[in-house]
Amino acid sequence: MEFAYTNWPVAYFVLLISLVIVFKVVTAQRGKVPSIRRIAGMNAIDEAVGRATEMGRPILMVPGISGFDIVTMQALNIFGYIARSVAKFGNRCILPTIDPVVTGVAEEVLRDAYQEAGRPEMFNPEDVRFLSDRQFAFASGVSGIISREKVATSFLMGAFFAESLIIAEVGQRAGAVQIAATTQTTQLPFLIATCDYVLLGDEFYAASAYLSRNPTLLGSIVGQDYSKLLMLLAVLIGTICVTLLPFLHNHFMIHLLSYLIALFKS
Amino acid sequence: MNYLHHILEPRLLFPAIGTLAIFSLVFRENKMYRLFEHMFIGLAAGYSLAITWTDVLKPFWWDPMWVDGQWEWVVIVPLSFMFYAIYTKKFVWMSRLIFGFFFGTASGTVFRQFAGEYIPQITASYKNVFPDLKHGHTAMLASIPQAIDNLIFVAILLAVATYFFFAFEQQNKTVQKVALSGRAILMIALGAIFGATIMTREALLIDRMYFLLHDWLQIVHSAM
Amino acid sequence: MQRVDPRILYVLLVVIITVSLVDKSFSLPIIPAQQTVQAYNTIEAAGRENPRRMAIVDGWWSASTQGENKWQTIALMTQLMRDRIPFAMLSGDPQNTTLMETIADKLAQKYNYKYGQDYVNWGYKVAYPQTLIGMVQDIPGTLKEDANGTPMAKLPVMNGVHTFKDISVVAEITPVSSLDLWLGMVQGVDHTPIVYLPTAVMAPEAFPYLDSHQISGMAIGIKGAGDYEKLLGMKSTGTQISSAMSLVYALIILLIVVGNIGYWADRAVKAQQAK
Amino acid sequence: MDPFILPLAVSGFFGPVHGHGAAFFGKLAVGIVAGILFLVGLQLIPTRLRKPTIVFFTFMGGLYYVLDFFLPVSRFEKALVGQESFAGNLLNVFGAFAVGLGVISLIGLHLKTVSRQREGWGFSTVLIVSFVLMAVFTLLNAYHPKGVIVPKVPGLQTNITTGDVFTFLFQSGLTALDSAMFALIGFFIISASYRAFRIRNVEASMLMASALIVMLGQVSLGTALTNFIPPQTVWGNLRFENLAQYLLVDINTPALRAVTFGIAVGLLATSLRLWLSLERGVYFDQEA
Repeated sequence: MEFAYTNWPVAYFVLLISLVIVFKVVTAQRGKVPSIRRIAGMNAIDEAVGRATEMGRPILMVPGISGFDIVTMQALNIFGYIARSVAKFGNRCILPTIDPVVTGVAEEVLRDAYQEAGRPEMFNPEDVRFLSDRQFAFASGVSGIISREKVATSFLMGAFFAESLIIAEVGQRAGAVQIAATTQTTQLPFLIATCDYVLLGDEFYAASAYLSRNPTLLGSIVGQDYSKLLMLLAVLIGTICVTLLPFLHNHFMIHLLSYLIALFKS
Repeated sequence: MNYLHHILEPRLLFPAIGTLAIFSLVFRENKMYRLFEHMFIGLAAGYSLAITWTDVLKPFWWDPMWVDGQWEWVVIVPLSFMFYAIYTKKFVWMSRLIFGFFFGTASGTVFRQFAGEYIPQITASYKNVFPDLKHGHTAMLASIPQAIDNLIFVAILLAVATYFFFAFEQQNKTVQKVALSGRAILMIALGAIFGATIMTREALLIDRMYFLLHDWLQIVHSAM
Repeated sequence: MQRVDPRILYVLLVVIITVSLVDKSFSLPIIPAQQTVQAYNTIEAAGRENPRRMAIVDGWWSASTQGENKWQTIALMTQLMRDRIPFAMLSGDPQNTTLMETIADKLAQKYNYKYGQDYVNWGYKVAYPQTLIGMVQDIPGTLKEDANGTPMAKLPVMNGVHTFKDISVVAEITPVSSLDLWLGMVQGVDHTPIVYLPTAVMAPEAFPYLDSHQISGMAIGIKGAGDYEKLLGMKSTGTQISSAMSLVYALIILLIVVGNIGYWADRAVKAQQAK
Repeated sequence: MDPFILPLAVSGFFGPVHGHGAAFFGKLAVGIVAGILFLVGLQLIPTRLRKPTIVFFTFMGGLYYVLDFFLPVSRFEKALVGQESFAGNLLNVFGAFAVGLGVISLIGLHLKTVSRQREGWGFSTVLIVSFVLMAVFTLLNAYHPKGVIVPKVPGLQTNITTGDVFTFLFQSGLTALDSAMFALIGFFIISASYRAFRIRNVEASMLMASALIVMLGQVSLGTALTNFIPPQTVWGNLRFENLAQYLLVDINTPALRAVTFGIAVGLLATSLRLWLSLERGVYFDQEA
């Protein structure tokens, strides 16, 4: 039977990984709450938020420039948790966006955060600003905000591209404490060069679990670890097969190994 | 006068001043920068609004409905109210519904992306880590460097991956060591990216300088 | 010392670039990189073997990367025209087709190349992969007409050009990963030599292909353009920009060294005060 | 025919209507009423059932693409794979209707700034004016590129058309500012490397070392430094350009791939949590 995604072993592998994650999430919700290792930079968040309040300056949150997608949603999630403590301190968050829909979601995320912290009056919808859906127009706007609003702390989280260096360097110049996390590995070196703390790779996805400590997210992290383990196993098995193949004479074995190799070849 | 002519030519003068104004940001945020920043954002917003009509709504909504008579498309108009429900108290929950729907679709597409974009990276990592012994002495010698490279490849992949396990206890001394070395190797890789990006970025700057000096001021003359 | 105001660095940068652009006489010694020499020689060889066999210049660049790709294109076309190799331009980007034709037309006057006779613009292809697949079978049949709507049959330069077997070399000038298509469909099938002229950021992906001889040479970014002019024995804007680039690099490297010295000096001083 | 309207499509009622007669406008009215009724229906849902409703619609949103990925083509050809482009268009169009959110947020803010004469209202005026100009002329250019704005007068070679104005706004305005902003990176990369590459610790020094090697591998300076090494021998690998290549290819690829694995899984996990509303994150957890 032919499948929508023609390479069915791949479809099954994706399904397997998904099941592992969901299973871990559910077991965690049932009360088997795991613990995760500390993530450098996460502990600095409260400090950075506090500093901004002492200086009486606002906090900047940029959810990347990839428009409305999963990465941006994760960024907004992290911001949601941070915004709660910002609200407790009674400080402002400025959140520029590059996408109309994200603007809407972000507005509600922040409103909720301030609500929960019991400071709804502190939330000003004007602080969630759609700037432009154009990469560098957005960058110019964010640079303007940083310089004019004298931002004291800025969080750059999500998918950033070339503009990351512009935003981070302007922030650095304005003397802001900067904490960044991006899914774009090619931008990591520039963020490392300009920010005070940088979350590497999928520390970005672990951040919300780390901040919230809630079972679902922690469980998900465990599931993700197992999934990564599965992927690495696949690599190892593949490598062993490819290496052994030249030395085999038994036809059955050759066929078996060639099959294992072909398994993921799409 | 003839000299001033090309300098005052609007199609050169305007972008030239704009470029200088934007560049001035590196010294300090100032009125000129602010002026062109606002102009920039205004132009960008105007453009994107217009092409939302010309590139999306007209060909995919208006024409099918108005020209081809697929009148069902009109349903979207009242439904799109849900986006704007955030501006109301009574209906705000509807915006959550529509945003939820959109994030649902975004999540749905990820499965295919995962299969199409990331699984191939697994298969691309299958490496033969042993020299070729079957095709004689020279072939073996020739294949040794490749085998070593492949071995290093797998080693680096595993070492770096080890650093990114969050839930598994990393009490074991060796595991910790591997994870840390993985992080260090990652730094080398990132440094390399940094170095490799500089040329393209500087080329852009030099190109803008070339525009100012060659096209606008015309104090640089080139073969072309 | 380690707290130099960045603005001073920026001024230095601007001065360096301006000087190296304005002062024609100025240029640093250029030592062509291995892969650039290979690229140059590939074209030379093509010219020697059969000067009348057509070359293809495939461009994917637009104004946004002209800082690198424009000068690569100029250098490459200069070599083609100098060696009297007829060539066709093909574009994977709508802007690119006009940009490349402007360059070709300008150079044509200098080397008295005639459009339609010595070079032709095949234009921008929307369904690029499909077009390429078609071209593998039958080039004129797939393209039908050139960018200006002239039928292929009416273009003398197209005489005897049917498949990629009739193409001597392909030059790929690009800021995006457009190379794979050509490797799979053209180089893999007819072993047509491909020279690759990418922007600097695109280069790393291509090195493996260079080792496996799937591409016969590579001129990377503006340095590639400078190297190329050096090999052509000419000294034009590519050379100037390239040496401007070298100076910028020298500045950065110098700054890194100075920065570190300053940093360690500071620490030494602080250590002293601590005692 | 589109699956979203499929169930009833069988009956001619939902077929396309040609010409702009009463029938057409009648059906448009029907469509609008239907949409409004749907909204009213939603509003009638008791508050405690709103969250489940949101969960349901979120799930439905993802369902199509998930089935499209997992289900066998042979059986569901028409219903799934055949509809990919339609589903894409539908979402694009729907999403396009949200563009107002952006405009309201941006222009609304600046209109307020102008009307209340807040600090910097002059700039806001500029923003609004350039917004209107660009929007108008982009549309004019799409419909009547040849429309005359300024007729030919002595001193002008030709008359100025809407197309000319658009080209000016787009090329000399938008595009020029785009590349100027992009070029800023050329400045910032200098100060960034000056600051970043201090040998504070092992990591920083590694970052710096490999960056330096790659840089030297890219310019004549580096080639010159190691040019004495014959390229064809084993030692040839120590030439800067080859070291750079080694770092960029043999070290970079596996290291970044390992990172990518994590990012890929994180992406999958997050979308699963969103799609199945397992997320106890800030946003979807709110009692609507």
